[in-house]
Formats: sequence, structure tokens, C-alpha cells
Amino acid sequence: MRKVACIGAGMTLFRRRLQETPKELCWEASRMALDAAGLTIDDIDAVVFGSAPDAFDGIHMKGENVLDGCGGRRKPYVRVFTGGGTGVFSPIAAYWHVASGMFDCVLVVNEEKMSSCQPHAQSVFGHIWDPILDRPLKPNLVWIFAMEMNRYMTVHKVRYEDVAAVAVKNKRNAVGHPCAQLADPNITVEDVMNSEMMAWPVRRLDISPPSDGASALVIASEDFVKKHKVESPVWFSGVGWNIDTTWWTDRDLYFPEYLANAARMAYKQARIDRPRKQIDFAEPYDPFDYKELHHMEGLLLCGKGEAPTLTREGVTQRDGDLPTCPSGGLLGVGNPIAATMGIKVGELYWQLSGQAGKRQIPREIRTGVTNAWGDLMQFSSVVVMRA
Amino acid sequence: MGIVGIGIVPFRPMTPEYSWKEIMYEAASRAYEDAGVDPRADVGSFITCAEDYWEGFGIFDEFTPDQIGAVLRPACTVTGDGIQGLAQGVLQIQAGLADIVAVEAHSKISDLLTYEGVVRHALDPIWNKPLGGHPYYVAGLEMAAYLRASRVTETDCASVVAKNRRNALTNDRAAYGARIEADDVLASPPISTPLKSLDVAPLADTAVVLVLAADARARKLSSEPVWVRGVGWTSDSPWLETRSWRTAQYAQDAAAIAYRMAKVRNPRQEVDVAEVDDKFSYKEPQHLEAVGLAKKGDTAKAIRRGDFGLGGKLPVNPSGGSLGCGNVIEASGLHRAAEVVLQLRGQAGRNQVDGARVGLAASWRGVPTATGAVAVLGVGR
Amino acid sequence: MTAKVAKWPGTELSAKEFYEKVTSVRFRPEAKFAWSAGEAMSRFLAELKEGRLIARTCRKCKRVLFPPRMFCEECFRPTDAWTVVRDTGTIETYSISYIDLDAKRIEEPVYVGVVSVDGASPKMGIMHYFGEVTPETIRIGMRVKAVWRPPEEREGSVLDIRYWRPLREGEK
Amino acid sequence: MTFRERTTRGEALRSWRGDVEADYLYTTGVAGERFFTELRDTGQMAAARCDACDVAYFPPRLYCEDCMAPTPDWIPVEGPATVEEVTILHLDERGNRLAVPEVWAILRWTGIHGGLVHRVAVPPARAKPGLTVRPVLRPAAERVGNITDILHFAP
Repeated sequence: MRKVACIGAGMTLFRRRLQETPKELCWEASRMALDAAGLTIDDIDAVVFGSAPDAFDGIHMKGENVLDGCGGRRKPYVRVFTGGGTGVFSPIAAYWHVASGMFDCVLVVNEEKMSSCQPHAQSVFGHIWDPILDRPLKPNLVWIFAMEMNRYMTVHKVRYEDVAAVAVKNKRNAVGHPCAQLADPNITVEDVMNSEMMAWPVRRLDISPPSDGASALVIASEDFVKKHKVESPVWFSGVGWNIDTTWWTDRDLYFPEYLANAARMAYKQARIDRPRKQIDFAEPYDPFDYKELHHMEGLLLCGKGEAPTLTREGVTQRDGDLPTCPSGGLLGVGNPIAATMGIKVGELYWQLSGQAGKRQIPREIRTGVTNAWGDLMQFSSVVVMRA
Repeated sequence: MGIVGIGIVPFRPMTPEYSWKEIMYEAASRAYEDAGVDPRADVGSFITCAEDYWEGFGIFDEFTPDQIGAVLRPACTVTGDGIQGLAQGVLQIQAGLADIVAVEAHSKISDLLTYEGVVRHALDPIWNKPLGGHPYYVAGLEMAAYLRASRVTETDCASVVAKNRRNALTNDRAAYGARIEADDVLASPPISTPLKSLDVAPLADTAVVLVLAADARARKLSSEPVWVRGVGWTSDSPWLETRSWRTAQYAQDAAAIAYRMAKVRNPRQEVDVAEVDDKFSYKEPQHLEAVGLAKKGDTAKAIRRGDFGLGGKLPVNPSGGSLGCGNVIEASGLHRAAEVVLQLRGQAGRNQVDGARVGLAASWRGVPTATGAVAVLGVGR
Repeated sequence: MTAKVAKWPGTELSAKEFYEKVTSVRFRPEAKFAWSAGEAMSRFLAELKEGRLIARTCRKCKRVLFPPRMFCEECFRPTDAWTVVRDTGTIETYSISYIDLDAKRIEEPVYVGVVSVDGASPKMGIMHYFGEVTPETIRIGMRVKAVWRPPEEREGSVLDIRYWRPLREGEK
Repeated sequence: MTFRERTTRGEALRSWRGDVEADYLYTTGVAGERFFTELRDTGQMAAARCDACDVAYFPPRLYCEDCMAPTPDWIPVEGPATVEEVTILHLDERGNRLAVPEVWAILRWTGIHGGLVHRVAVPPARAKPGLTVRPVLRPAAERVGNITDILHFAP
């Protein structure tokens, strides 16, 4: 199998409202990634696009509409879609484009413009549920998280303050991120605990904000890296993805088995058998604070129910033994669903190539893992990268 | 890579007895039986080709795994045509991520009550959508542009309709087989001139699954697998204002990629049977030219000679195509690839093209896209 | 990354600029559906109207599958028979929601969660409302029973059950 | 058929109504904002030039779709447009037959790459490629700052 590297990354600001059209956002991120890699669009053999529901941007076949902004015109261009899992899944698709030997250099662009949806992006989340079984109950997306969080907390007897500590850590970490929407150097656990109750046990500050934004990565083969004398490429060492049954009310939500499967697939390829020892840092997907904990366990970085303890003990701080979400995560930087590729796989790239600036983990790091999570609490994508 | 199994649910204008899950399950069951594989043990990756708004879901990907055997397995959605999905399966196998990949595409378009509204929702939100209008003005303009640039006439397009609907009469999977003549097409009511109602492929429901296997696995699973010799997929500009209207640029580019991979140098001599997108009648000749199976300037003559009929020089859409089988949206390309598989296996019944060894399937994602994919399939060697 | 880039792309708009100042297009698509419920869900809905919850069994994995389905997603084979399950169950998880579908605040909170249904295989259930509970009394593991609408009001919908209430002392 | 049994009573099969609709507000974007405010305020139209490719794009945009370079230099789009292709549309947005069919056309300007796809106010019999037309704008006071400010084109 060919070695595949990330050789450049770009992203826009993550904001509640951006003026750019979806395709303009794609172009801004693409342009930045190409510049970072020192390439032009002529160097790109194929393009992969990632985005979550069409219903956010409000364009049927959104992938078709934005393709010129992604540099996809007259190139092999495809959009892949795994709900919220897309942020770490489209880079996997770019990976297989290159690993297949069919393409040497691929651009992957992810975008979401949630502000288009009125009065609130929540209105669209009503459509993600089963039309017959769920939609008549007029569900809100936050219910998903609330039900899963409650189950997780109850099974493991987790204290709310240990969950809130994740939001605090990530929003503070985001202070170093130039694109961050909700960075806050002074936020405390009390602030989170006192924020408005949305759907018990979920409070406002447990939730990442809906955002507009785009991100892009340049993915290339080892031959291309050598030929172009790319400085500090960051290598894909394992990829995995996995989906669980649509019947989410038939599963115990306390543990993401699908993520563990995806992680095992990626770890096998990366020859990782002791993840906690062999992985230096992680960017678990954190649309809600408890999700980081849930995903650390699903990524097998700790035992079931142990993530809150690691968080409480400071292990997951940027200067801790296993930094998690050094980017600031979705909680701090923002959550333009698929575009969070820029703070997941993008952050792995920037950290492992030593380009993370103020966010750089203050010790030598060699291996990072990230995941995204999507659909109806049922899908995860995992990428392991090495410097 | 070899195609070792296909499953097609016969096309019908509507399928009230199936939920979208149940129709997909039927296609998957047929394909796994055909391939002799157990999806729960043998299939390494699953791909569904679907778009949310066709289905009526915020995130359709959620509702795909159970019915194709993908629970707790690697699976994803490609929001594209089935041949684009097939291409992703090819790449996954080449990348060593899976040995066997199942690719699914379907149409439950009879569930959609506002087809025009959804097509219109795909127009650019700033420059086109606010102007309203039935979105088939795009097809009307394209047909006008193509006819003016080629020597192909409205009558030639009408004869394409007559051919394909007739071919469909002897294809058990087709929903719209009919004995109609070119004159009937010419006399049908205008949609967006020169496009008339019988120039438009009617909508249908189906589900299609293809099982793809790495070379060694394919040889074990099948005595004569159908090989994916080449596959290409590209898009022209999404802007109506700056795309090519006369030539199907996307099909030309996609074919060039597929031919290079398949080492096809002279498609007109090397391809024995073709299934090319005909969601509108004029698309068949336009696509044939783009993929190099008809010579620009000569297409009209070839149509009139009957070159593309069953028994002609190069049978095109012996299945009946979308005009005869029905427009099954994102499943269109995958279905046509499956029809080519049947031809190459010698299982196409009354519509069999004698001695077909190499076949081509070409797809287009429909109005308002300029995206298509091409697969070159072959047996032997 | 960070050091080299002077200005990160993206033009931020305030709510006022977004709604009142910049040029824009307002649009509402037409995307209406009548999904075929299919074999399994049609029967499920018909049984709801009769005040019953119905499941399908799989002889191979021995599960009682609820909600019902015509094929077993584990065994990838057709399911075997219909079986009525009970209208009692256990709260697997729940939330108390203070917001509606559009994220607007609501006066009276909604109790919602997953109830696993007695007679189905473990953990198999549906999402639904809970009633006759308070934030203090509701808990995971609570035994509950469906409160049905009167037969004449039922439409063959999950809303034919109004909510699930705590099982009373001695009730089975 | 792949199931163990099926219902054979048509009335037993249900369908379930719903939609995936929502309200949208699309900002016209960075390029769109420049174009539509100018159109609204002055009635003028402009194209965006890519110097590297020597192409002027209309509708104007932020970047060149060919080389991906930014296109900050804009030039006016003046003079009449030429009808390149034309179609007579007989259906409305919902697929119903129109009492009065509409003329739609691909419109081109000399020296400009692209153009517009819009309605042309001309009897169908006169709607032919080669016809020269001009945009008919909404009265200045009623303009809203989007593409509907161009009502249609007319000879």
C-alpha cells in the first residue's frame, strides 16, 4: 500500500454568520491549502468534497453547486457523506484516492453554511429522524445528546462537573486558534454549570455553536512528496470507519461500539496495539462536552468510564500526558459540521508538522488520532497520523 | 477488480409495498445470492449512492446500513450517481482497504410528491433559483444547443425514444416498454422546446446492488467475473452560464480517464455494447459523441442507419435505457452497469448482443448538473 | 500555519448586517413526501391503532425485534413471525427538554426518552414521551406503562400512545 | 418477495406524509454583494476578470474557476446581449401547463465568458438565436438587490 501524506491545510474563520456563499467559502479554504502546500490547482489530480446535510446550506445536490470553488471543475470530483462523521471521513476518501495509486495529489474540501437555514439550523435537524417513529414527537437535536449523555453519566456515575470541565478546557484551548468563534480564556466550570438548561442534562455551554466555515487539505503520495521536496509532510498511518444500526432505540447508548470498531480498523493498519501508550495526543470529536469523553473511550484511549477521571486529573490538558482537543475543538472553535475537518485532521497536521503556533503541544509528539461522529449516534470515522 | 454479483429490483412506476429499506434489502439479497457471498462475513465495505432531498431525510446515510448488511461495518454514502459509487469501491479495493465492496443505489422517487420542487432546489441559489421556472428549461436549452451544433434532428431524437421503449418491451426489468414510433414522440406535448414530453424518461422506483471483488477473490467467487477495466468520473462547471452546452464535456473527460485505465484506444472498434444515459432523448447521441462511440457530424446518419439498434453495429441501450426502463435518479448509472454485466455474461435474454466482450456504461446526474461517470467493463483475457 | 497567515479568510456578519444590510435571497423549497411505510411499518401502525405493540421474531438469532422489521439486520435474513409485545417497559434513558423543534424555549418541559419494551429482546424499544413524572421522580430503570389515546382518537401513529407513565404499585 | 410473507391487501399499506422544507436566507456572497449593490444602486452590471487566464467571468465571481486565482479586477458589462440558445417553456414550477409559455434564453455578451440564463419578453415565434436584447430592470426604487432586479430581457 502506498504511503499517503497531508502536505497542506487551510480553513476559514468559523463564525455564526459569514457573508461568503458556500462555494466562495470552499474557494477560500482551498486556496489557502494550496498556498500552504506551495501548489496550484494544476497540481491537483482529483477533488473530494465533504459536507453534512444539504438542508443547512439549502441547496439540493450541494456538492454539485460548490464544485468550482473546490477546484473540481473538469477533474474527478466526488462528495462523500456520513452525517457529522464527514469531517474525518472525507479525508479518508481522499486517502483512498491516493493510496489506490490512481491519483498522486488530491484536494479535499469540507464546507458548511448553517446560517442559511432559518430561523435556526435546529429546524433542519428535525428532518434527520425517522419520519414514522420519531418525527411525530417533534424531536430537537439536543435530545439525542441529552439521552446519550444521561445514559453515559448514569452507567458510569459520572459527575456533571467532570463533563463541564471538557467544555472549559476546549474553550480555553481555542484561545490560541485564529479561527475560533467561542474561545474564552476565563471560562470556569461554574459558568458551564450555571448556563441555561436546554434539555436536561445538557446546558447551553455544553454545546458547540452552529457555524459557517470551510476547510481544505492537500493529500499526496510519497512519490509526490519526494518529487516536490515537501517539508514536514504528515503521514496517514491508519484509517477506519464504521456504522451501527439505524435502530438507535435498540442499542445501549453508553458506549460507541461503532467507534471502537473504526478505531480497531485504523489501529490495525497503523500497527497500534496499545493506543494509550502509542498515541501522543488526540482530537476526539466534541460537538458536546460529554462526547469528548465518550469518544476517548470509544477510541480505546482509556477504559470505559475512565475518561472523566483523566480529564479531572489534567491528563488531557495541552501540557498533560494525553492532550485532547488542543485545537480548542468544536466547543471552542465552532461547529460548521463537516468543515470541522480543519480542527480535527487539520489540527493533527498542524501539530505533527510543528505549525500549530500558540496551540503547539509543548513536547515532542509523533502520533495523533482523531475521530468524527455522525448520523443518528451511529457512525464514526477515525484517522491516525504520524509525523 | 471484478463484478461478481448484481441485484436489481424490477423497475416500476411506484412501489407502495416496499419501504425504502425493504426495496434496498431485496436488491442486496439478490446481489449477495448472485455473488455467493455473506454480507455479514465477507463484505469489507459498503457504499450507498443517495442524496438527502431525493429521499426526504436530513441525513439519509443514517437509514442505510441495516438493509444492505452493513451494521457495525465500514459503510458510507456517496452523494452521487451509482457509477461514482462504483468508482469509490474500485479505489477502496486498490487501496487495500477492502477485498469485497458492495455498492448500492436506488430510487424511491415515487415517495417524492414535489419532484419539480426538489430539482429546482438544485439550481444556484443566487443566480438561477430566484428566477423560478420549471427546471427543465435547462434541458430545453441544452437540447436546442446540441441539435444546432450537430446534424441530429428532433426526429432522430424521437427515433431514439422509439428504439429504447421498444427494447424495454423485451426487458423484464423495464417499467416503460412500449411500441411507439418517432411520430408519436414528435406529436407529444412540448415541455421546453425542442424537448417534448415523450423525450423525457419517466420516473421509476428500483434498487440496485453490485458486488465488487479484488482480482483474486473475484476469480474464486466466479468462473467468469466481469472485470472493471476502467472507470472515470468528472464534472464540468456547475455554472449554467459558463459550462459547455453543446458537448457533454463531463462525459468526454470521464471517458478519457476510463479509457486510459482500460487501455482502450479506439472505443468505436473495441466496445461491443453501450448503455449511456438517456434521461432525455437527445442525451443518448450527445453522450455517444462525448464518449467517442459516435463520430461528431456522423451521428445522425448512424441513428438513421440503425447502428445503435439491437442487431446494429453498436447496440446502445439494449436494456431500454432510462427512456424505456424509467429514470431511477442516482441508481441510473449503477443499473446500466448491471445491464452491461448481464450482456457480458450472456444473460440478457431476448436483448442479448451476440458475442459482447467489452461494454461501456455512462451516467449523467441529470438537470442541473454537468457531472457524469463512465465504466468500461469486460470479460475474458 | 498560524504564524505565516496574516488574515484568515471569512467575512463575518452581525445579525443586523445579515438580516438587514447585505443583499440576499429568501427561498423556501417545495420538498414534500409520502413515504411508503412498507410491509413492517404498515403493520406496526395498524396495530398501534388497535392498542397493541407488535414485533417480529428471528429464528436464527432468537431475538424479538422491536420496532418490527421484515429482515434481521444481524443475520441478514428474512424475519419469521409477528408477535405482540407488552405495553410496559423500562426507561433506558431520558431527557427533560426546555426547547422545542426550532430551539425556542417552552414553558412546560417535555419528558422524553427511550423505553425498552417488555417482551422484546433486551434494550429494544422506542423513543417516546413520559408523563406523570417530575424531574425528581423520573429515573433510568423506572418501570413504565403506555397511556393510550381512546380507540376513537387513534390514527395509526406513535402518537396513539400519549405518553408512558410510571407503573403503579402492584401493577404488572 | 424476499420476505417470508407479504400482505396482499392493498388497503393495508400505509404511506406517511412529511417534508424536508425550511426557510432559507442566502447571502449573495462577496462577489454577489458587489454586483447586486451596484445593479441596485446604478443599474450597471459588471464581470470579474482573471488576468492570468485573460477571461472576464459573468456572472462575476471571487475566483477564476479555471486557475483558482482571485479575480479582484472588474469590468463593466455593457451593450446588448445576444441570444445564443432559446427554449419555449410550457410548464410552471410545479409541472402544470402554462397558459402563456415563457421564452428562456442563454444570453451572451461580446468579450465576456459566461452570460445569463433568463427570460426574454418576445413572442415565441420571434425567439431565435442571434436576437439582440437588453435587460429590463425593476424601477430603481423597487430594487431588492438580487437577480430578480433584472425582470427579463427584451429586444
